[in-house]
Amino acid sequence: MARQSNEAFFWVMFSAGGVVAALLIPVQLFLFAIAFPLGWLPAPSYEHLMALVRLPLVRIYLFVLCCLSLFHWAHRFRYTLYDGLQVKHLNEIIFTLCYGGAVIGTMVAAYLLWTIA
Amino acid sequence: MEMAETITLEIARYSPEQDTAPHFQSFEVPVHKEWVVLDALNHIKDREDGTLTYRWSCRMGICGSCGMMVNGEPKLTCATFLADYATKGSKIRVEPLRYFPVIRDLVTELGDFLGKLKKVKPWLIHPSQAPLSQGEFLQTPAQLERYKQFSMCINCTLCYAACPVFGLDPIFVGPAALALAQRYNMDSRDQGSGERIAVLAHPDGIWGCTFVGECTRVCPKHVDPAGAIQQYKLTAVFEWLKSFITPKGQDI
Amino acid sequence: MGAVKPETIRVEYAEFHPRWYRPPVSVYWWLKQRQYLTFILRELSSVFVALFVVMTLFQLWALKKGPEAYAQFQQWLQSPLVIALSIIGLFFVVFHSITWFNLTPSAMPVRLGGKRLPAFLVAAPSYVAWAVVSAIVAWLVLR
Amino acid sequence: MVHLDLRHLGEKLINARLPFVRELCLKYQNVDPVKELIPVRPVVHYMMGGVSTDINGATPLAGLFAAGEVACVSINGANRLGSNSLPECLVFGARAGKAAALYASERPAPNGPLQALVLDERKRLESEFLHKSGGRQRIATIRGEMQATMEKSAGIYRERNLLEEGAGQLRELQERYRDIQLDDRSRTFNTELESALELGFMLDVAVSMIECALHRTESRGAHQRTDYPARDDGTFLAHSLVFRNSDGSSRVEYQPVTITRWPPGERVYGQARQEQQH
Repeated sequence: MARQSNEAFFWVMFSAGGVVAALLIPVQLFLFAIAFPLGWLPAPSYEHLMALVRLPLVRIYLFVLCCLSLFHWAHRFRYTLYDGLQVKHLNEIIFTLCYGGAVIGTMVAAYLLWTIA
Repeated sequence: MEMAETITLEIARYSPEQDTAPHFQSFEVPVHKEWVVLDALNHIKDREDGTLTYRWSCRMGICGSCGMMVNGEPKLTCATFLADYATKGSKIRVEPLRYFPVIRDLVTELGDFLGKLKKVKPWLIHPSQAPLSQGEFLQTPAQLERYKQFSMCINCTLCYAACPVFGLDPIFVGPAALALAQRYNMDSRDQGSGERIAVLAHPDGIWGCTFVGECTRVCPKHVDPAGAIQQYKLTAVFEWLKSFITPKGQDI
Repeated sequence: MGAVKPETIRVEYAEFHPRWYRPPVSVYWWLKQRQYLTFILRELSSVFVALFVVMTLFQLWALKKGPEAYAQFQQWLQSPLVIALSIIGLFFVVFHSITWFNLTPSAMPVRLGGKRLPAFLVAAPSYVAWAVVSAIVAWLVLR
Repeated sequence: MVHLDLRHLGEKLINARLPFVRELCLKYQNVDPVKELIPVRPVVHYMMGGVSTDINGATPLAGLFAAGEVACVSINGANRLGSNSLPECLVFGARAGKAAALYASERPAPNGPLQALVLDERKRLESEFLHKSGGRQRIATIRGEMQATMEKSAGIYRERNLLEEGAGQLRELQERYRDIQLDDRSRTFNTELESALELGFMLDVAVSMIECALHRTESRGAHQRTDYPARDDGTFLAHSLVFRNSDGSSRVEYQPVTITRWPPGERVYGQARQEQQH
């Protein structure tokens, strides 16, 4: 049942990431990558953002968002590669690259959020 | 739009004794308001070409044998009217259901599918046989409602012809078989979910499904196999979590 | 437990059972049908989800380095190429949200009194939550 | 053509009370009962009667077992009550399968002479069907005429003249059947060959039905002789068994019905039914 357990775990991470990404990413992407750079809305100051990031709750929030979203990507992208490019025979490499990428990204997020304040 | 009096059917022909690949043959058939694609095929077989080969039986959406690709879409040909395609100059392309090996003309090989059906144990599993005197296993309307939708499947395999996951790797257990397993898992009279989980919660079972959703869209009986599979994924996760708190040896 | 072996692999050729034709599946199968293309685009939205995380990580890194680094980061975000990518990204992540919320009722049916709730009633709370959460995030950032 | 008119009920009532009738009409016949007439006609729903078997599916011919719609175990007299096909399949299918397996396991494998017989039959089928050329009669034409004949002569209401006329037409169709045209020479999924063999059998069954109906000078269940409207339990409380004589002709014999719990009664409706129940 080892493989079943893996799949169940990855699917839970994928689903949780799907929910988090669906609820949170559009607004953040819109604000930080479109509205502020284009001057549609006044961009928050460096100090304001630092004050926010110093709050432990905000740091936990950002960590969860990054981690789950990355696992969401890893799972979906893995299957898209299988199906879209018909490369299921490269299973092991794809598996390692996708989930490995998610793990590394999560570690980077943890490091940055731990050391930022 | 004006309905044409006749329409051209382009039918995929494959004779395993002579051909290495299918080719198309055109037939002109009359269009009547009540004629379905299957009527046109029967018209051709009866009057023009007795070698045209296809499966059919009940002619009313119950037997599930007349599924074919009609203009690239998996359809029950007994419920697909010529008139819906019959504008002037239009053609209807009839092919065997996609992703299956073809035995001849429009006939697909079903051995693999039937094997998968059997694998998910689609019958009521009850540990003890109750004596006849105890009467029937009763069920409330609410209990029936939980699985009724999944029980409407007629095994027409349209959902497999719609499923790219199955098309890319036929090892995938596939929509109808997984939905049928869920039909029994959700039945209050069944206690066999523990016996099915090994086949279902497997990389070639539910975890292979990427929720394309095409199976549900093409299902002529509104079974919603895609929904059944996602619902089972949640169940499988709970079973997986439960395996941490149940003592070892009681593997699910 | 062994894998489910497709029966089609073990073919016995016999007098009454000659060659089966196995139609090949094109590498471009996802271009052959509108619904397939929509599916692949939905799955590819995850790439933009990941790119967003990468952007956020850069943002945190810049914040950590100090005001100058953050100003540089902001400037980078203003370059036309990044703006274009952001707009495409926004399209994809919104597409992800909508498809995700719309598929929820099918994956998690809600039953009340022995009857399944209609799909839109199950999906509606997701959209409400989306709006509320977005408003809170915007308020926190813009305050 | 007879039509059923539901239009006076209106869309609302049809949707509320007859949703499946409307769906059936729309989905398979392209007819909307809200706006159009529904064509109706009697059809054969189930084959009443069949190969006579015992409760293990064994036929009088040793080694031949039958189950399902082809068989007649006679669990309910003339064999048609609602959902009889279900026990037919679930109960007698299983019993026949087990009995056939047991029969085969207890006997030696087919010997030389038997295999030679099988080979002869195969050769006959090949020469008469698979390699047949020059036929002029299409399967569908003969089948269609047979259906029309049976509809007219052996439908719900029957009488001597029509039955005899039908018997004559069937003899003619059997003659024409020898001249059928076959296009398909393939050994793979040959549905034309199947239809041809099936048609021959159907003609045999049709002849048997007419034969029995002619002999049964009474009315009972689905067999209504307008020239003999009364039921005659004295003579005909029995199954008709048709046998083929060595010269190809058929003869009808009778097998008495075993009555267990429910003796046959008269089926009446309305006021008469209420009176019968009291």
